[in-house]
Amino acid sequence: MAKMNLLQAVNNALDIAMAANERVVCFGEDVGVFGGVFRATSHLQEKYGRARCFNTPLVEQGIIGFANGLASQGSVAVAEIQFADYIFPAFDQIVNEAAKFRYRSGNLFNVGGLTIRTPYGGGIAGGHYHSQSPEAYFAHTPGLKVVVPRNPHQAKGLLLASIRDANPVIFFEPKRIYRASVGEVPEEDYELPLGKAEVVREGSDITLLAWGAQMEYLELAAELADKEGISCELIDLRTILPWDVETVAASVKKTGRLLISHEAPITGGFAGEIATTIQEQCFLHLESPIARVAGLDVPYPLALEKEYIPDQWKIFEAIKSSVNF
Amino acid sequence: MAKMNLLQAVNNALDIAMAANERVVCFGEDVGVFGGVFRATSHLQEKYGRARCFNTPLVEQGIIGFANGLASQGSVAVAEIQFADYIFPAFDQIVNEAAKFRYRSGNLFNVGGLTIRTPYGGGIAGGHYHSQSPEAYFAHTPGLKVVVPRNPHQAKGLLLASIRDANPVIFFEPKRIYRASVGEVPEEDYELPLGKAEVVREGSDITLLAWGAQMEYLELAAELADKEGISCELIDLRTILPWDVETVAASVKKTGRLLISHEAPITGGFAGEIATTIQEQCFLHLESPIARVAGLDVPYPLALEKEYIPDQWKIFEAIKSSVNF
Amino acid sequence: MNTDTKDRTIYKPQFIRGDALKIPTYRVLKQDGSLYKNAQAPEVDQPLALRIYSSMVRTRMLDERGLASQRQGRLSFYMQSTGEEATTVGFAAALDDQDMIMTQYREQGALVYRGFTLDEFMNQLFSNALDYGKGRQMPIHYGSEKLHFMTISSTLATQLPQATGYAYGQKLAGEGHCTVAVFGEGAASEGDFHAALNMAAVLKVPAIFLCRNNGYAISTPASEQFAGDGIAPRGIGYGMHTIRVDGNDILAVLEATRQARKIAVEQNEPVLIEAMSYRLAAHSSSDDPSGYRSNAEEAKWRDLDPLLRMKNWLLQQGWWSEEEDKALFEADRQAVMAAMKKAEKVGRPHIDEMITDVYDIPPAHLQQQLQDLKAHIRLYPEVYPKSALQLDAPEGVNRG
Amino acid sequence: MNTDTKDRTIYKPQFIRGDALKIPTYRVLKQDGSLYKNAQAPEVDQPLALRIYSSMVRTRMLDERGLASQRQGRLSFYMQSTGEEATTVGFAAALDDQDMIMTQYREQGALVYRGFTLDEFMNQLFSNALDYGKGRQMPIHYGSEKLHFMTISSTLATQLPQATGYAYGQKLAGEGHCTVAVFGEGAASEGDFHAALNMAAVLKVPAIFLCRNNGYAISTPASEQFAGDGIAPRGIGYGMHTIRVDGNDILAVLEATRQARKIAVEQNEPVLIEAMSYRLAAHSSSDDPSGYRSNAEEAKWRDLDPLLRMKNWLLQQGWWSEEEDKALFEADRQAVMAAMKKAEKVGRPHIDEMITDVYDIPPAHLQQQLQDLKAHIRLYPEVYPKSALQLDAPEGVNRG
Ligand SMILES: Cc1ncc(C[n+]2csc(CCOP(=O)(O)OP(=O)(O)O)c2C)c(N)n1
Ligand SMILES: Cc1ncc(C[n+]2csc(CCOP(=O)(O)OP(=O)(O)O)c2C)c(N)n1
Ligand SMILES: [Mg+2]
Ligand SMILES: [Mg+2]
Repeated sequence: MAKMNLLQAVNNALDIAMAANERVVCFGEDVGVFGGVFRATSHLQEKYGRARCFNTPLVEQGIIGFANGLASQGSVAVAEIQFADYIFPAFDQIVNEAAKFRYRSGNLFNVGGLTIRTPYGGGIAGGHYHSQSPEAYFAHTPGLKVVVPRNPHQAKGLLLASIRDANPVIFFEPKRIYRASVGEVPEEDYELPLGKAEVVREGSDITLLAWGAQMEYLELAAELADKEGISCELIDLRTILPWDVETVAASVKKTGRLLISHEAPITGGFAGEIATTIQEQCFLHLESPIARVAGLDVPYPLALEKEYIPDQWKIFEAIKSSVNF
Repeated sequence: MAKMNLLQAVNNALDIAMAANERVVCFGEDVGVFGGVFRATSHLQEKYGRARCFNTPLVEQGIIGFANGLASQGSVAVAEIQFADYIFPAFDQIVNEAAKFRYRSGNLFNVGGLTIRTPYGGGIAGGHYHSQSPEAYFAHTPGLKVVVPRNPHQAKGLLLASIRDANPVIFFEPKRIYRASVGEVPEEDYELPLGKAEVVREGSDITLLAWGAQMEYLELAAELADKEGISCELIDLRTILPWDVETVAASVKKTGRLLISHEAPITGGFAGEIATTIQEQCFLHLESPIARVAGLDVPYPLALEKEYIPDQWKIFEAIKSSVNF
Repeated sequence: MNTDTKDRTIYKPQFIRGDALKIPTYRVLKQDGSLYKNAQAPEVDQPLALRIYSSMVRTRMLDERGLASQRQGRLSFYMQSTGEEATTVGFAAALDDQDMIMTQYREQGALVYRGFTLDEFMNQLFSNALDYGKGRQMPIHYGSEKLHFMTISSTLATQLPQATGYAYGQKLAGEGHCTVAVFGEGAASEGDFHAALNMAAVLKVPAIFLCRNNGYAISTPASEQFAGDGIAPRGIGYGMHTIRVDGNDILAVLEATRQARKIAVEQNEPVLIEAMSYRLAAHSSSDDPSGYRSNAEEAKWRDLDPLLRMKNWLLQQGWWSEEEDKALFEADRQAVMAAMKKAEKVGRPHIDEMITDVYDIPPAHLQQQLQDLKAHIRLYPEVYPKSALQLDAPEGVNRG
Repeated sequence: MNTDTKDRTIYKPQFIRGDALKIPTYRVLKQDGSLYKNAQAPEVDQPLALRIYSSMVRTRMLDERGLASQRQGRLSFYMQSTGEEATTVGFAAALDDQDMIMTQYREQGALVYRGFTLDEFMNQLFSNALDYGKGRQMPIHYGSEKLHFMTISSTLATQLPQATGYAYGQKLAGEGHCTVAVFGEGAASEGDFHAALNMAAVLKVPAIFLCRNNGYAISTPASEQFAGDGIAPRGIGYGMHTIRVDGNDILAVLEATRQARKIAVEQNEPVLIEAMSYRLAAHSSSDDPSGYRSNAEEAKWRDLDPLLRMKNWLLQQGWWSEEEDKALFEADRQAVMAAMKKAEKVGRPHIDEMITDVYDIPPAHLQQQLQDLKAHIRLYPEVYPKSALQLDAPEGVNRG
């Protein structure tokens, strides 16, 4: 075990993946010599050479188009999009191409070797274009997997699993806690399962569900609730698509209540999908409406960021409302 | 009043908009001399000249980028994307630019004059890339309005309102019923309100909600249900964003049941948003789980299209399940 | 900066005009089958010449019958490549059969040349259970793993950056293969075109970008698509080896592509080829060109028919006769019709194929959705008669 | 087809090499302030020269103080334009003040030239209630409707097709204005660049595309951004008037842009200008260039300082003295610091601005969300102290 922050865990996972399989190739804007603007790819070019870790020209649609082609050829393509806010020029290559590659060819060709890494989320004074959480856009797209880790240990295991998964994966990295989240991480090669949520804390009164950086607020809110005698069960969804209905439904059947929190604007966010599925599966168990604590329906603001964030206080209030319904 | 099909109604609305305001400009791939591949812009170049109705080069991101600039200059830009399946290369210009233009500039600049028209939906043997219903992707984007008409009368009134609305609007045209949907349409200039759903049929046992071409299946299903003595209230949402919570909630409070249908894949579709909001607002009124009848979570298939479609039989079965819950 | 401006300084503000760079067209073969005075025929022996020519003829017959059966309502959709066969067959003939081909949709000639059988064509066109694509895409979206022909996607130009990536993988693999990406002059307006060519030049990949400049993108003439001298000068802008060829001249296309391949594979440098031709047919079976272009214009190009040109050359070589020619056309026409009849009789893909290949393994929610769908079909067998019949049958034999 | 290939035929397959088209650089002014032998100074009188120079100096001082206060923790972020002032001020000086300017983010020089006040700069940088952008975007995302300067967006190259559209609107309006879009050589790799320039050429719009080729895109050197001779040859590919200028040469930039504007406005034809310069500072306050380039390289370019070059020219003209120069720098430094202090004291945008401007009128759901937020803030005033104070105050006075 070693103490690592989330960035180091990502870097370590990439290092291990590249060492274990020479077909793994990492690329993106400033990913080469510089090691990425967050330094997630530090030293990889030094270690594995320019052919396997390199800068691309500044063109996201090209990066993902290139990655699709490279993956279809049989290489393992790990593409970085510098900020999740800049993934949209590549939307067509992701949604129309990567997601449909295997299906449309009847499995003659596939881009299972593709992983897209990208830092997402706010709380870093990034304004509209360095703060977005676009996971829901991709979660409406059959053929993709969407993964978000909450801490260094999860990041390493989930990223290694994503790189090796036989399907295209978008791996969203919570940049607010890139350095702040520090923890023990096994030094060896390990994978955590995709498509499986994790119950990180058991409780009996209400189920709290989130992913990525938002898990921190959930935990703080659960502590606040604890003090009021409300017992919260905490679930980290980890994989947004395909998501683990079973684990969530089992928890809600037990607690009778569900609160989902994400940073993205509330309307059309992925909480809607979860809530709808759960109200269907757990209708007779629900003691109060499923609650959402999410971003407002506005572009991510700068000066009013603190007010925008679905923080522990908002979650705590929603917990109380749900329990007192 | 005149008998028109949906395409003619669209063409008529564009004609009226261009005649009434010389700053209205229509453009897109093949929209000039040819009048668009579906002929929605027929004769507009003849009538209003090449400067106001013209072909663009084949580049969707350019078409919408151009449209954003043109609208920010004060023109009224009506851009056509040939198929909604091809709107994704323009995703960044829509989601990062059009949607945030006013907010990010503190209202110094805006692209309120922008309307994007695009044919959407399946049922025409179009396979993956001539069948998609991508409305949910845009409905997760504050700053946009998203509108879908169900018939010629609605198409004309909603399109005129969209063109004149002071916000960027994506106007999805149900191409399956472009020619099949025929009805009386007032010849004069009129607008129908954005952001307002329409109760198209009153009923007491269950509320059925959809938009666009899917309304046809809803009506057929309601007739089937009628024969079994189930009284359905039918609502056409018309505007997906911002949507009319009030009308839907009022209906559900009356009927106690809600079924939502859309053609897009179920996971992450807009039904999830509606259901979640309604379970919150109508929790104590709901007599059964809110039901969704939607596309499967697969790319739109060709040979198995009939099986894929959320048709009246699937809706009818879901109605019965809901009523018998 | 790799722009060393030292010794190229001007002291007056001279703008370079857009038409400063005129790219000439490489031609070998005249329409009458003779060579241009200064031209030299590439090395082509009789078997290769006949393989090429018969592929062009078969492509023509495929297209003739394809459209006819669309008109008869047997096919839902078809796209002809008439007039462009010298380009689409010619480039394929210049390649190693292991080189990857990624096309737009009007390049059936290349597939014919590679040996895609009529049955394989027809299974795709009829979306039957034997279609490698499992009936999921519209007609003409062919693909063949064994022939190194990437399954076609309708979204224009997306294959171009993919070709750059594929070629990069080939370079890493070091087995001496290249990728050829083919696209229309309309598709060259897409952002993906720019991304692909620039990245290919910077990352030095063994890729050939072959633009079929056939004058139209559906109804949009090239004059409303770009203002410069076609697509070729853009290659120079990217710092890429570039050539323009007469796309109706089989020998020019063949030789240009051969040399392009040599550059790509030996130097790991991409090449841009612009093949000038004309889309003689409608854009697709859904299109009617009479609304946007004249018969006279079409007639002018019909006179430049690439099949005729090659036939004339073959005749002059003494490798071919009018009788053989007639017989070949007729035999191919019959063969195409026979294959059609056969494919029409094959059942359609199994309902289980609705959810396979979305992921490597169908996840739980998709299995549930399929199960629900099947339960529904059991309730309404008359609404979904074809799949109702399949419910209890084993999954179809449709893997290629 | 507008590619008439008739009289330009070749009979041997000659590939044109990527370096076939070398575009020279237009220069007027040497570093010592004298003109090149064959060069001619554009018409510039003393007042204009001093307006230009003082804008360059102010830009330099803004950048110096901007970075310093980021280092002090007063600003969250800053981007310097050091080394590129001749380009960013020079192009603005060549325009009509009504022409629209759409920039990337490193063009504060143009805004200074147009008369954006230090207070206006500071209000944006400090995201205070007087910021026209209502504190919604990161520092340096300026905009001014009255100065015809489009609010900056962080997403690279998106302003380019927008400039094409804006210019199209100007052409329709027929008032003789044009649009200038400025972007980096890195941004020129984006698909939007291709879309913008091709559409501009085809639709014949009065737009000037000005590329600041400063050698780097964050850490990525131009050599890993493109393989050709910079950005200029692409203009030729699009059939567009094109020129390359020494971006550190104020007179060359001024004259090239003046003539470009003439072409744009009089002929309704777009123009591409590539200005060769160097990003002397770090990419932004978050960047440290020592990881990817050498001090020696930086030093070489520091010797080509465009301010110094212009000052030398002014001195030679007898329009300026070292004393005046020192005084100007010092006065500007003081003025910037004073404006900063002032802006820091202005309160932040009102909480109500959270939901305005998403739409023209806040729809019901946004009003509800704001109401809920305010109710929450009332519960936890200590968590959101600044907005808690605003709850009962009237909305701020922050419209420009
Ligand atoms: C991204 C995208 N936009 C639009 C279309 C619709 N479309 C299909 S073919 C076509 C014209 C293509 O013209 P060109 O590239 O010149 O090829 P050609 O048909 O002439 O062979 C268009 C606009 C599409 N398939 N994909
Ligand atoms: C679409 C997009 N992708 C990536 C970024 C992140 N980014 C910001 S600036 C920059 C480099 C831009 O370089 P260049 O265009 O050369 O301008 P310069 O900084 O040299 O002035 C990058 C990659 C972005 N802002 N937008
Ligand atoms: Mg074409
Ligand atoms: Mg740069």
